[in-house]
Parts: sequence; C-alpha cells; structure tokens
Amino acid sequence: MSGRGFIGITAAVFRKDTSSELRTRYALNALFLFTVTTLSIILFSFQSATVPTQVHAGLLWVLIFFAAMSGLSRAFITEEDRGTILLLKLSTISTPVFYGKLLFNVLLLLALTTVLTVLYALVVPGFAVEGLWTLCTALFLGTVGLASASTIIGALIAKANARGTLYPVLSFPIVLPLLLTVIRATTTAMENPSWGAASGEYRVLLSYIVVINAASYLVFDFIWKD
Amino acid sequence: MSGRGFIGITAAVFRKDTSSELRTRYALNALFLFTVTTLSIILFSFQSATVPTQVHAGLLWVLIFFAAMSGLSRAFITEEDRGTILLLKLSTISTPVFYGKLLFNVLLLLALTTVLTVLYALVVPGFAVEGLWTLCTALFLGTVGLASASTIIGALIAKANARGTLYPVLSFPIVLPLLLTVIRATTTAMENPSWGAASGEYRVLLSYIVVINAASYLVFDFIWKD
Amino acid sequence: MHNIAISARDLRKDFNRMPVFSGVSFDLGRGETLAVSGRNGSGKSTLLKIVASLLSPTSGTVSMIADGSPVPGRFMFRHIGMVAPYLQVYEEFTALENLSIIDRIRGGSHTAADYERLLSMVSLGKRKHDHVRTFSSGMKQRLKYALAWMERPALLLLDEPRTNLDAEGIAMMLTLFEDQRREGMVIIATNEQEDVDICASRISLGYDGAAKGGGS
Amino acid sequence: MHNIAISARDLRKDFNRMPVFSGVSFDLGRGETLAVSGRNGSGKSTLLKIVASLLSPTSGTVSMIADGSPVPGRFMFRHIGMVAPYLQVYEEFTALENLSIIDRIRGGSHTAADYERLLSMVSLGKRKHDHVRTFSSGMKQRLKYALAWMERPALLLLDEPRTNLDAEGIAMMLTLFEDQRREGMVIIATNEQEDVDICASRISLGYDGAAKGGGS
Amino acid sequence: MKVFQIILGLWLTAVIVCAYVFPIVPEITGWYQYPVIPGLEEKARILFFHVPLAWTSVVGFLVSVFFAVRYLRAKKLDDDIRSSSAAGLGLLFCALTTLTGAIWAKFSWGSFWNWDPRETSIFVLLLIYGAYFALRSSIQEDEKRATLAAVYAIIAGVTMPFLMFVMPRIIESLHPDPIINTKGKVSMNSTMLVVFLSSLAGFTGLFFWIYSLKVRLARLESGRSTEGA
Ligand code: HEM
Ligand SMILES: Nc1ncnc2c1ncn2[C@@H]1O[C@H](COP(=O)(O)OP(=O)(O)OP(=O)(O)O)[C@@H](O)[C@H]1O
Ligand SMILES: Nc1ncnc2c1ncn2[C@@H]1O[C@H](COP(=O)(O)OP(=O)(O)OP(=O)(O)O)[C@@H](O)[C@H]1O
Ligand SMILES: [Mg+2]
Ligand SMILES: [Mg+2]
Repeated sequence: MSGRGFIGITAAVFRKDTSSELRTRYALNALFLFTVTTLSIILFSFQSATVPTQVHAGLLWVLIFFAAMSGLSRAFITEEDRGTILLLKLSTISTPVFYGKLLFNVLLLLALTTVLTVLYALVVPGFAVEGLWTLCTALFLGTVGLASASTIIGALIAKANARGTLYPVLSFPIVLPLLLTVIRATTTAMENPSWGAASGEYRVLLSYIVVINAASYLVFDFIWKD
Repeated sequence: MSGRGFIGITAAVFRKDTSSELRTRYALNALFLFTVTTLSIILFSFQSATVPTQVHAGLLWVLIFFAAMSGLSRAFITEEDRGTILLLKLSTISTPVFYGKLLFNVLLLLALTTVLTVLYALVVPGFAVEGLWTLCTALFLGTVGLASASTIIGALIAKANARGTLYPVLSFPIVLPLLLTVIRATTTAMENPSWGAASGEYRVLLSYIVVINAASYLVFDFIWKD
Repeated sequence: MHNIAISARDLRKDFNRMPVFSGVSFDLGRGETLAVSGRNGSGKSTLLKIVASLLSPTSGTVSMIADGSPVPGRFMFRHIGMVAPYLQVYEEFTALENLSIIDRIRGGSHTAADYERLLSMVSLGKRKHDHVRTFSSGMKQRLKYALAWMERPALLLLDEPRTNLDAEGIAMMLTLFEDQRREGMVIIATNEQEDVDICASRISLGYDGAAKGGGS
Repeated sequence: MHNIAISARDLRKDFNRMPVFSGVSFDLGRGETLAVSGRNGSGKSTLLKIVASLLSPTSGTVSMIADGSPVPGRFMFRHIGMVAPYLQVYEEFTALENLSIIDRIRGGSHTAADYERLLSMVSLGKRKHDHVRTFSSGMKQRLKYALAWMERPALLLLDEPRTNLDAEGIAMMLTLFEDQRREGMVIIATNEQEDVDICASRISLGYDGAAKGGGS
Repeated sequence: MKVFQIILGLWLTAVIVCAYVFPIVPEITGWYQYPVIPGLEEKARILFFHVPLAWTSVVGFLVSVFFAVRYLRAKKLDDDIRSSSAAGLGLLFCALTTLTGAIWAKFSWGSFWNWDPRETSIFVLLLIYGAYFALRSSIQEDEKRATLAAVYAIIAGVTMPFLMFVMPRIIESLHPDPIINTKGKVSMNSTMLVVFLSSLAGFTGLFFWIYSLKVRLARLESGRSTEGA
C-alpha cells in the first residue's frame, strides 16, 4: 500500500472514530465535564487535608489511568459487538486500522490529560510544579505510552469477549512499569526545576513506547485475521 | 405478577447475567485491571509518605467509585447493543429485570469492595482501622447505595451515545452526597472504635438507598418501554 | 391456551414528528390470521412492535381480551410470541441454555425434555449444546422460532418469517403456522406474496402513510 | 475494472475439528456467476467468508489473478464487494456518512455526487441524511448494496441477497446483478431456487460435508 | 406581556437603586438606612443580587423537574421543551451565582473558592445541569431524548435534598449565618428586608419572563407551536 494511501487511510479511520465519539457539538463539553467530575471526586474526598507531593503525582495518574480505561475498550469492542469489524476488514488492511484507533486514543487521552492537569494544578492546593518542562515531557510520554497500551489491551479484550480467553488478564501488568516510571518523573517535576533531572525516566518511557508499539504491531495482525 | 414468581424471575435474570459475565469476563477483567493497577500506584506513591486518615478513607472511596464506573455500566449496555433487550421485553415486565441487574451489580461491587479494602489495608501503610464493625457497615451501605445509583444511571446510559465519558459525568453529582457521607463514616471507623459513633451517617446512607431505589423503581419503567 | 382476541384502534406512529402510518385498525380473534404488507420502510415492523407493546404508538390503542376480561398492556407479552430480524438471542449461551434462561425469566416451568422437543422440532437437536455465536443465520432463526413457540402463545407475530430459512426450514415454519392458526392468531409482516396469500386478511401500509385495506 | 479471475482449490474448513465442508474447488472468470446452495448450516456463508479472506480455510487455497499477476491475500479485498446479513454498517452515522467514511477508508476518491447517485440507485435518496439506526431492515440492506457497489468490485459476493428486500428492492438487486455479470463475477450464497437459477454454475454444500457439483 | 416587561424593568431599576444608594449605618435614624450585619458590613449589598441569583437557579431546577414529571405522565413533547428551557436558564443563573459569589468571596474570604457548603452545593448543581445537557446532546430521537432527560432530572431531583442536608454537617461554613433562617430571626431591618424581598421577586419575575421567551423560541425551532403560556 502506497505511503500516502496509508497515511490517508489511517486518518480516515481516525476521523471516523473521532466523529463517532464527538457525534454532537456538546460532546466536547462531555469530555470537559468528565475531567471536572473526576477531579472533583479527589477534591471532595480530601476536603482540606494536605498531602505530600508524590501522593499528588500518584493521584493525578490514577485519574489519567481511569480516563484511559473509560475510553480505551470502546475503540475495538464496539466494532466487534456490532459486527462492523467485518466492514473494516473488507475495506482495508490491519495496520491503518490499528494506527487510526491508536491515534484516536492518544489524542483523546492527551486532551484529557492536559485539561485534567491544568485543572488539578489550579484547584488542588499544594500541587506546586518546579520543573514545568519536566512535567510536560513526563505527561506527554506517559500519555502516549498509556494510550498505546490501552489500545492493544482493548483489542485483546474485544477478542476475549468472543472467546473468553485469559489474554487480557495476562496483558494487564504491562501498564504498571509505565505508570510507576511516569509517576516518579512527575514527582521529580514537582521537586526539581532542572529538566535533565528525570532524563533516566524519559529514556525508560521512550523505550516503553517503542517496545509496546512494536509488539502491538505484530500482535494486532494476528488478532485481525481469523 | 405473584410474589413468588417475581422473586423467581429476578433470580433468573440475576443468574443469567452472572453466568454470562463468567463466560465473557468483561467486567471482571476491567475490575481486575483497575484494582491491581491503581493499588500498585497508590502503594508506590505512598511509600514513606504519611497521610491523614481522612485521606485514606477518601482515596479508598475514590477507587471504589472509579471501579464501579468501569465495571457496572455493562449490565444494560450489552443488552441494548446486541438487541437482546427486546427478547427480555417480550419475556417479562420491567421490575424484575431491573432488580435482577441491580442484584448483580450490588454483589459484583460488594465483592470488589471487599477485595479492594482488604488489599488496601494489607499493602498501604498507615491504614489502621479502629472500629471494624463501623467499617463493615459503612462499606456495605456505601456499596449498596453506589451500586443502586450506578445501575439506574447505567440503564440511562445504555440508550445514549458517548457512554464512556458520560457515565461518570451523570453518576457523580448523584452519588456525591453518598460518597461524602460514607467517607465520613469510614474516617470515623479509623479513629473511633465504638460502632455507634457513625450512627448519624448510617441513617443518611440508609435513607439514600431507600430514596434512590424508590425513584429508580418509579422511573425505570419509562426507560424500559420505548 | 386462553380464548383471546386482540384489536387495534386507529393506530398512528410518528418518529421525530414525521408520521410513519396512521389510522391503522384491525380486530383479530381466535383462528384468524393477518398479513401486514408494504414496501421497505412502510412501517410493518413498527406496527408489529406496537402490537407487541415494544413501542408505544403516538396515538391509538391496542387492546387484548382474554376470556372476556381485558389484559393490561404491560402483561400482554405473556400471550405473545415473536420472531423478527431485530430480535436477538444470547450468543454466549448454547441453544438449550437460551431456552431455559428465557423460560425461567418468563416464569414458565418447562422441563429439559420440553426444550429438547422444541429444539428437535426446529431440527437443532444435534446442535443444542453449541454456543449460538457459532450458529449460522438460519440456525439462529430456527432458535428464535423455538423460543417464540415455547409458551404456545395466543398471538404469534412473525416479521419476515422466511428470512435465512432453507426449504426444510420454511416447511417447518408453515406447519407451525398451521398449528397456531388452529388455536390462536398470527400476524405476519412480510415483503413476500406467499406469506400474504396464506393469511385470511391483510393490511398494506405505506403510500402516504395511511393504511389501505382493513382487518378481518 | 481490471480483468480478474479467482480460483479456489480444494477448500476445507473445520470448526473445532468438525469439518463443515471439504474439497470445494471452483474457477471463476470475468462474466461468470456461481451459486452456492445448501441447507442451513451447510457452510455457504463460511465459504463466502473464506473467499473474501475474512476467514482462513483449514486447508486449500483461494487465489486471484488480476491482469495476469497474482493478488496477495491481504489485498484481495480491494477487488471484492460483499453484501451479507452478518455484515453491519455504522448505525450512529447517516447513510451518506457511511458511504464517505468507507470510501475514505478504502482509499477511494469518490465525490459527493457519486454518493448521491449510489443512494438514489438503491432509492435511499430521500433518507440520505438520516441516521442508519433509524433505518428499517430493508433500508439497511439497500445501504449495504450501495457500499458493496461503490468501488465497482471485480467480484461481488452476495449472501442471501433477497433478505429484507421488497419487490422493488429485488428488482434493483437483479439489475445490479446483470450489470455486474457483464464485466465481473458474482458468487451468491442462497437458500432460494430463484437465485440458483440466475447463476451460470452452482455448488451445493452439505450432505456429509463434501461439496457436490463443481465450478464452471 | 408588554406591560409586564415595563413593570419588571422599573421594578429592577428601583431595586438596584435602593440596593446601592441607601447607606449602611451603625444605628438606624431613617427609614432609608440599612443596619450593619456583623461579618458583612458594606458587603451586605451582595445580598440583593447574589442570593436572588442563587435562589433563581434553584427555582429553575425545580421547574425543570416539575415539567419532567409532567412529560413522563402525558408524553407531550411540549413539556420537554419547558423542562429543558427551565434547565437552560437555571444553568445560566447558576453560573452567575458562582461568578458573583466567587468575586465576592475573593474580597471577603480572600480566595475565589473555598468549598463553603453553599459554594459546594451550587457547584454540584452546576455539575448536574452540565450532565443533564451532556445527556440530552447525546441522543438524536426527540421522544427518547425527552424521556431520558426527564428521568435524569428526576433522579437528580430526589438526591438534591441530601446535598443540602449533608453538606452543612460535613463542611464548616464561611457564609454569614443565615440571615433569613428557619428560626425567623431576621437580622435585617424592614427596609432591608423589603428591598431584599423585592429583589427576590424581581429576579423571579425576570426568570419567568426570559423563560417564557425561551419556551416560545424552542417551540418555533422544533417546528411546531402549541397554544398555552
Ligand atoms: C463562590 C462563592 C459563593 C457562592 C457559590 C455562594 C452561593 C450561595 C448560595 C447557593 C446561597 C444560598 C441562597 C439560597 O439560600 O437560596 C448563598 C447565600 C448567601 N451568600 Fe453566598 N455564595 C458565595 C460567596 C458569598 C460571599 C463572598 C458572601 C459575602 C461575604 C456571601 C453571602 C451570602 C449571604 C449573606 C447569603 C444569604 C444567606 C442566607 O440568606 O441564609 N456569599 N450563597
Ligand atoms: N427509531 C426510529 N427513529 C426514527 N425513524 C424510525 C425509527 N424506527 C423506524 N423508523 C422509520 O420508520 C419507518 C418504518 O420502519 P419499519 O422498520 O417499520 O419499516 P418496515 O416496514 O419494517 O420496512 P422493512 O420491510 O424494510 O422491514 C422507516 O422509514 C424508518 O426509517
Ligand atoms: N465460529 C464458528 N465456530 C464454530 N462453528 C461455526 C462457526 N461459524 C460457523 N460455524 C458452523 O459452521 C456451519 C456453517 O455455518 P454457515 O454460517 O456457513 O452456514 P450457512 O450455510 O451460511 O447457513 P445459513 O443458510 O443458515 O446461512 C454451521 O454448522 C455453523 O454452526
Ligand atoms: Mg421490518
Ligand atoms: Mg449463511
């Protein structure tokens, strides 16, 4: 398949998923409300209590992880449940579909993460950031990694529905190293102004992203045909 | 419909959902993933940090709420998506279906809460419980209330689009009073050994459960037909 | 089986304020059959759904009389069996499980033997322990017949009854139709002349949304 | 449209070690049509899925020759259009959106005018801006035809082509069939004699899982 | 209608004038003076706008719930139009309360937001309104949208009292202890009370005026106008 065509098709899949999620002009408000809601939960449950920085980092990522959870599964499961996956299979090859959905998950999660973090910083007392760039880098890498993991897990779950395998359960632990690393990076960002301070974490995150995507690329082709 | 018949049918719906879940393991997978991951995050980011009891209580319930959000929506959504809801409508009236699914959600969430709390108590340092019975009562009432609210909202969501993000958005404002109360009760349980100490909260929780279920009972019929 | 009669009065259904049909009325008594015909999108399935009280009409009423006393709308389903393309069975369960689950949910009390008999009637006997997910389109359609027939309903609603069925399946459907017309009522929504011909009375929908022809 | 031929060699499909069919072979060239018949559950849809490479056969091969050079399996879909009950369209989008979305995903480059023409061909012109969720069964089936026909595929696979269609819809289907046979190939999986009759060659599956009859 | 508008206009102008012109003095010497309310002082003037706003946003919600129930009873789409219009206005007033409140909070409590029980309850009300419209927008078919929105409004409606009842027990309030409270202890003099009440009435009138406009507009948009208020 020609390079241009490939990009074009990936974009098409992405556009389809986006407009299916953002069916109405209010849908964005729904996303915004979603972040506000998840955030308020923290606020309400902690009232006035003050918590140490690394806890803040942890909480922030619990929220982001939840956001990923509620978005991820739908990408593939709906296609399976409604039998539209066959239509896709008759229209293109596996790769652009996977990357289209990956792109969708990544951007959706990036948007959520951004709004979430900004709000968090605004309203949560004691969430002070020393190294802004460290934070941005960490958030970006972490989100991309998380979205990648979510996407392939979602694909696995979708299949598991049809066959009741244990694949998903086995695949869960793979998000842990990512989260733990990114939390450490975030904590660093809150205590240490220098960007380089978390360079070790960056490297881990980067390699994680590379590995998970390479693996997904291979695995997904198997899931796709059968 | 005769009382016996009613119970029997509710049980039948419940049994159906249970065995279906045990085959597809959709909710179980989601819950497993969520519990394991979030707990590890908490554990990791709390390491040395010492946090006020109230925060622990809050955190525990944030986790339970999120878990409910990622696990309980399925009950009605699958029936809608796969068009099996019509089969149900042709087989019985609304009420036993609602209570069957409610029962399913309650038990699912109860199991989850138990596991979550035990694990939490085991792995998270500084989560010491004074009044065990207070805790149990709070957890039980809180879970039942949360499950009830989630069920009726889930029934709503099943008819809407953009469910992934919409579910917590709709649920949160509804369950907030419940959460705040139960968090208070949990905090009490961690500080005060006497069971009566939180009797005020019990009363609030109980009446919440009564009210939400009464309301659900009245409105579900409207969601059901059309 | 009770002695049951059903009658629809001046039914009208709008979607988003656009009328699909209006002024549809018919009476059906024991041993009577009605064919609902019309082009695609004329409202046949909608009408059947309304009769089965799966949808509420914009105006008009559907009323059912069992042994002289009226049946409240929410309990009509007890006397109704339905087979339709948009009616789905549980794919994660086996054919047998589907029967027993639905039976229990209906509050019925059939035995395993009954289920077996039903399944062999629709010649799914050999496949009774297979998951419906693995069924072919025709096998699913047969299972739907078994489910609709289980309670021996007074009123049988068939939407496009021949869909997915092979010759032998259609024969099965026709014998079932004959059995049913003897003691109960049948309403068929169809696109095919054969189905219209086997029914005593007919309604044809469409053409500017008003119903042509009348009940028996 | 390219000059394309497809041939199946000794196809066999088992599901958890139970053979559905075996030894199925056929060759199809431009202007040729094949009917696959057999009772419910005999493997018609399975065969079509294999030809469309939606399923991989347990043994045997499906090969496609476009303008003299073989087409790799993963790219066959480009020359194939399919209409089948188990093939679903996107309910949350309108008819028009479905066409444009799938077109873009296929990497095609049709204009809005093309879409309109397709939709009016299946007489959905008036409903092009309605969500498919609100479509009747026949209207969905028509939309599937529009989707399959859009790319003018060399090979058209029709599984139970008459399902849900009214008289006018069937006429539409038949003219489409005629157009297609002129420049391409058609394979029909069907339970109905009419469909078998319009095809030049036939395979009938079932009966102890071995295929009777042969390709053209 | 015209007359009503004019009266309303004059009424509100009067309220505003009284609210700002009348001085606040330690001990009353004239009918036109306000007493000092401990903890509020000059800021007491907020009462005349901020409280009515809050009050109206609650009223909006109640009206919405009322028509929600009526819709489920009779299934007349017109009730849904009323319900959603009321909710829309409620949302607006709710936002205004939060805004005015927040601004005042900055000056009297030092920060824009401090999770005071009333702030919290109004914030949750905001969330409910938001959720309500998010739900509406995710459904295309009119009848379905109407039904589900109504159901949600009702569910939210029955849980609201819990908020009002739970919040104060859990969070200590920064708000001046209720000036109008159940014990009938009124720390305003008659003038203040009159102005306050007239402002309350004025805003309520304003609400119902805009509301009727919105309803008529919505009816036109939905391509069908039925007779009635
Ligand atoms: C974000 C900030 C604020 C919000 C959201 C808010 C909200 C509210 C609400 C919902 C009420 C209840 C109205 C009713 O009972 O119908 C209220 C009452 C009131 N607020 Fe605020 N408020 C805020 C800040 C302030 C500030 C800064 C002051 C003055 C220093 C103030 C003074 C009052 C007074 C005097 C009342 C009337 C109390 C009573 O009548 O019982 N508020 N406010
Ligand atoms: N939920 C809905 N919202 C809006 N319009 C709908 C809805 N359901 C059905 N319609 C419309 O009502 C009309 C009748 O639909 P129905 O399914 O009853 O047709 P039908 O006679 O069964 O057609 P077919 O022969 O194709 O099954 C169609 O035009 C359809 O678009
Ligand atoms: N995923 C699967 N797992 C196991 N068995 C399957 C699976 N899919 C199909 N089968 C079996 O293969 C056989 C052929 O199925 P297929 O759908 O091809 O039949 P068909 O000829 O299309 O029947 P129909 O006329 O009803 O459409 C059936 O017995 C079916 O039970
Ligand atoms: Mg139909
Ligand atoms: Mg088939």
